[in-house]
Amino acid sequence: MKETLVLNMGPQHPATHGVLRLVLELEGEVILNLEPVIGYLHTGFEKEMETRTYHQNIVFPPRIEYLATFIEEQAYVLAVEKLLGITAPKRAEVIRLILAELSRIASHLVYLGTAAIDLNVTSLLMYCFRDREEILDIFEMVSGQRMMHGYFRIGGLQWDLPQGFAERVQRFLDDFPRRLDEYETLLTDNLIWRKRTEGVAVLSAEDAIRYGCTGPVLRGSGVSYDVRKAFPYGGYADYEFDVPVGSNGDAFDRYRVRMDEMRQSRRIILQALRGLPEGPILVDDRKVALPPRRELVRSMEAVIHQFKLVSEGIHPPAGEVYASVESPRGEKGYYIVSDGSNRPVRVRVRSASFNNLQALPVMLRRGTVADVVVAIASIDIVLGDVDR
Amino acid sequence: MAVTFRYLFRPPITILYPEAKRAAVQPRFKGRHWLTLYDDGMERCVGCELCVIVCPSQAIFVQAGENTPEHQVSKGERYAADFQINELRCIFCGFCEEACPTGAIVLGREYELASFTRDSMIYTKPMLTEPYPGSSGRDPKREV
Amino acid sequence: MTRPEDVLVQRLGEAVVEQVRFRDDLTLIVPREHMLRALEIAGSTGFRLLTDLTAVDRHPAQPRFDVIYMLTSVEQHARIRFMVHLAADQTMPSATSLWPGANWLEREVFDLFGIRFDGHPDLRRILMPDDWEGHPLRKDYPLVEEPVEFKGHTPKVPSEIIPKSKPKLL
Amino acid sequence: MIEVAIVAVKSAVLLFILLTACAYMTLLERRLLGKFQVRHGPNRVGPFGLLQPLADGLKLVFKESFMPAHVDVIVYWLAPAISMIAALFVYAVIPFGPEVTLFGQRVPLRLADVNVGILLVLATSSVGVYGIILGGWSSNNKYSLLGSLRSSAQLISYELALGLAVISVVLTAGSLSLVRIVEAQRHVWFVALQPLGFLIFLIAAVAETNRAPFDLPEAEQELIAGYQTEYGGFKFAMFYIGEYVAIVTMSALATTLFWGGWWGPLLPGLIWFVFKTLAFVFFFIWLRATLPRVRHDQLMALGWKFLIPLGLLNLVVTAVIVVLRQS
Repeated sequence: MKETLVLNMGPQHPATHGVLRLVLELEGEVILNLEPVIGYLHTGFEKEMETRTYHQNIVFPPRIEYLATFIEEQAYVLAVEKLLGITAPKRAEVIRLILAELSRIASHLVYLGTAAIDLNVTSLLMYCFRDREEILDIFEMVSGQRMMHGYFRIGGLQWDLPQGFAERVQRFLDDFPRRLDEYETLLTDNLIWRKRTEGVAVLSAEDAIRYGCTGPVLRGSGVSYDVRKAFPYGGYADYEFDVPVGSNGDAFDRYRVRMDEMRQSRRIILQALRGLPEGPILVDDRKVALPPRRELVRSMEAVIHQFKLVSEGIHPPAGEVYASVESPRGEKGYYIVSDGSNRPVRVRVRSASFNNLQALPVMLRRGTVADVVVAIASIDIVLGDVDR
Repeated sequence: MAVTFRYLFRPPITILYPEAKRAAVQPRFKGRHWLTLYDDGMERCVGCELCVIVCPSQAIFVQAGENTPEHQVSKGERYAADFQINELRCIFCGFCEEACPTGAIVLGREYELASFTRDSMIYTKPMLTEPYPGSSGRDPKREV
Repeated sequence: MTRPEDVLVQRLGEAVVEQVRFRDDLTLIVPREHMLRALEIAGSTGFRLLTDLTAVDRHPAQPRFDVIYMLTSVEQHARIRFMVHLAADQTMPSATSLWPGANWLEREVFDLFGIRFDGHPDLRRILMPDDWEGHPLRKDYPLVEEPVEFKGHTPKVPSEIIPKSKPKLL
Repeated sequence: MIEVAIVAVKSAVLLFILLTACAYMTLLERRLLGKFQVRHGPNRVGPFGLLQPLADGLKLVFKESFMPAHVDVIVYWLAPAISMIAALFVYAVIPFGPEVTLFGQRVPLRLADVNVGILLVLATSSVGVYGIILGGWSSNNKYSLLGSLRSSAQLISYELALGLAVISVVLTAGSLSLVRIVEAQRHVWFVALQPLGFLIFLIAAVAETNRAPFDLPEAEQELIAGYQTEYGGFKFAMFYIGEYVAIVTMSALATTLFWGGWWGPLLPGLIWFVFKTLAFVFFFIWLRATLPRVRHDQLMALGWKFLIPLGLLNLVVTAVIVVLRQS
């Protein structure tokens, strides 16, 4: 009989990207069995969202998944709008799209930095965070907060864009490809990086679908499924972009897919900036959106609407909807059940990380301890998203 | 390797906090709360409790009091006799600012809100009210 | 052009008790005993991706639970939702034989709603600690709240500050 | 009598310099890494953070000396000591410069000129690895054990390649004494004669010192500092000194064997030696800031399938050339 070593990796471990615990059964350094244990960050967001109004719940999505904040808000807001049967004005939609794509870049940069530091490329983390900081500065400029924005509203946005927004984004995007190339020189052209990621954590397309994987994990395996293309939402149908797809389904392919996605995001933002329409940023429906502030001093009616909307909240019709967006980690969906009251009966957060993480044991069949780190980084989990 | 070598000669991007602060926070920054005044020194808050209701983390407490001709505090019938914000509960979402019909509560620019006791983080009305009109950085003559 | 949903509905035939269409989302209500078969048919019709598996507690209405399966066709870009009405004492057949990815999803539903899945290989709690009592997402599971600290006042607990309005039925 | 005194004084001075240098290397490394990563690095304690090593050292010495349960007490204590002593011991034979005259006494800038100096260096640096292995084993921690296992595997793979590269130099110089080797480089540095040997030596040296990208025994992201996991306070400091002194050693060796030791125009020999050594230390840090870590099976493959055959080839070619030139 062979003796095996059972190793508990985490929940406090530098490379598990949060409080993830892995129970590894090892023979030497080769993994025989692996079981992820989750739930250390379970905060009961779904339950809490049942106790608050639709408007108040806007604050939860970016806290569930704290790397791609605007995409989260977008997902929730779109779900509620679908429930109400309204769409945001065109300008609001485009602004949301720009911010969502910036979020995607910001999130992928965190992936890149952490994936690199998991393989001890310490410098890249700082470079990535430097770029991410610039995006967060733009976010702060727009919403007043760097991460937990609370900027999207049901039916539109809180404010219009500030002065100088387009120039600032443009400046960032102008410089961005050069930096990406620099990072690619550090990693893609690096023999050790390729050796560490190519053929590691392989997931076949069939397995990826059977485990419900989405996002770069699924696309890295060669399945071209992107919610932005498959079920266009929020105006994505109007823009030209490609969906990068890998072929081997290994960690390197996922890395490639994300790198290319950042370039595609840039392409989308540039198109959107050019075609940014003028117009209102909030629907003109007093049952859904607050009246403009300048009306509050002049019109008694506006004040009454304000009081009514704030103190009672929005009353969507009874029914249930599912709306999803393409988050940097995969399909992020909100399934909202309404009974016609001002609070949802049930908010289900379909998180991509949860499903993707489930495929980890498959990826690491007969892998080594050193591969675990690569695999986790390549799934790019956010534990807040997994445990909710 | 050349890439990292190039970086060796670039100036650092981090700042030496706390000696050097961030150049300026954005005008929209959501920081600590202020209760603003009109330029004649009257309080804007009329004690309507909309901020209490909208706050997702229930960090605000308001107790309304009736204005009397001898004791006129705000420009409405009522005023906030007590107004407290538990800054530890606050998530700085800015919903209160948006809900306030008179534009009384605003989120300021200060972000250094650390303290040693929980008690000192419950801001009371004297701490929240602007010392003089406009000291929070908002124009006291603005409409809402 | 026939849409994949329609093809599926046709193939399912009698198994579908009711079709609900709300805001372009198609929900097929299927009795509990036909569910596994229906999922299998859906899988072979092209709905290969089990996007989500979750439940809703309708307490105090009867039957109490809805179990929801959301399927996506990756190639044909179509979605379908299955719903099973389930009484509090009933169990569901496990879908893990069709999708290994259903494993955790079913564990989560078990953990948060207490719905048991027959034939699940490893039905344990997943998000809550192993020795937790009760199932948090059930409507009769009390929300434990504390009023926020203020000086000299004790306000209402958070969930009571905005009163829940009466449900309006369409 | 006076010779003994001189050696004693030299030892003390050297020890002091080494420990200080090692402490300041941590600062240098952190500052440089900071520079590489476009940030500041430690700058709070003293001007430019110059007192930081002192603060760190004091902290480590005065820290509570804890011991986890179930450790093998004697080995647990012994391991860091072995690691540190072995690392320091190498300096007995490294020549820093030519002879200088101090107070009317001719003082060679070395502790001893052993005629098999290079063997001593290789032998003691291998002993240092025992510290790591024993430390990992005695800690009674799975991560530590994995770390020390990796370390032993690494040692076997790279000691050989290192040895082969060094032997080529020895053949070229015709002596095992480090002083003679340096003297043989008066006109041509061996890096010009032995470029392949130098490359092998460099890679093997990085692996030997467990530095990035071959820092598998520590591998923070995988093994949570590996063999050091259960160490703290002064015992940890000993490991640390061992590691950093080893880096200086390898840099000094590279200088001695390939880059002409103290030879250099204009400046005194000692300064050239220090300068060259520092250049290598800088190289080590630069590597750390840039390269990803290799996996242990890839590391072994590199060692066995690539470096050792190349080293053998290099050795054979060198031997043939040396014989041809003599005849």
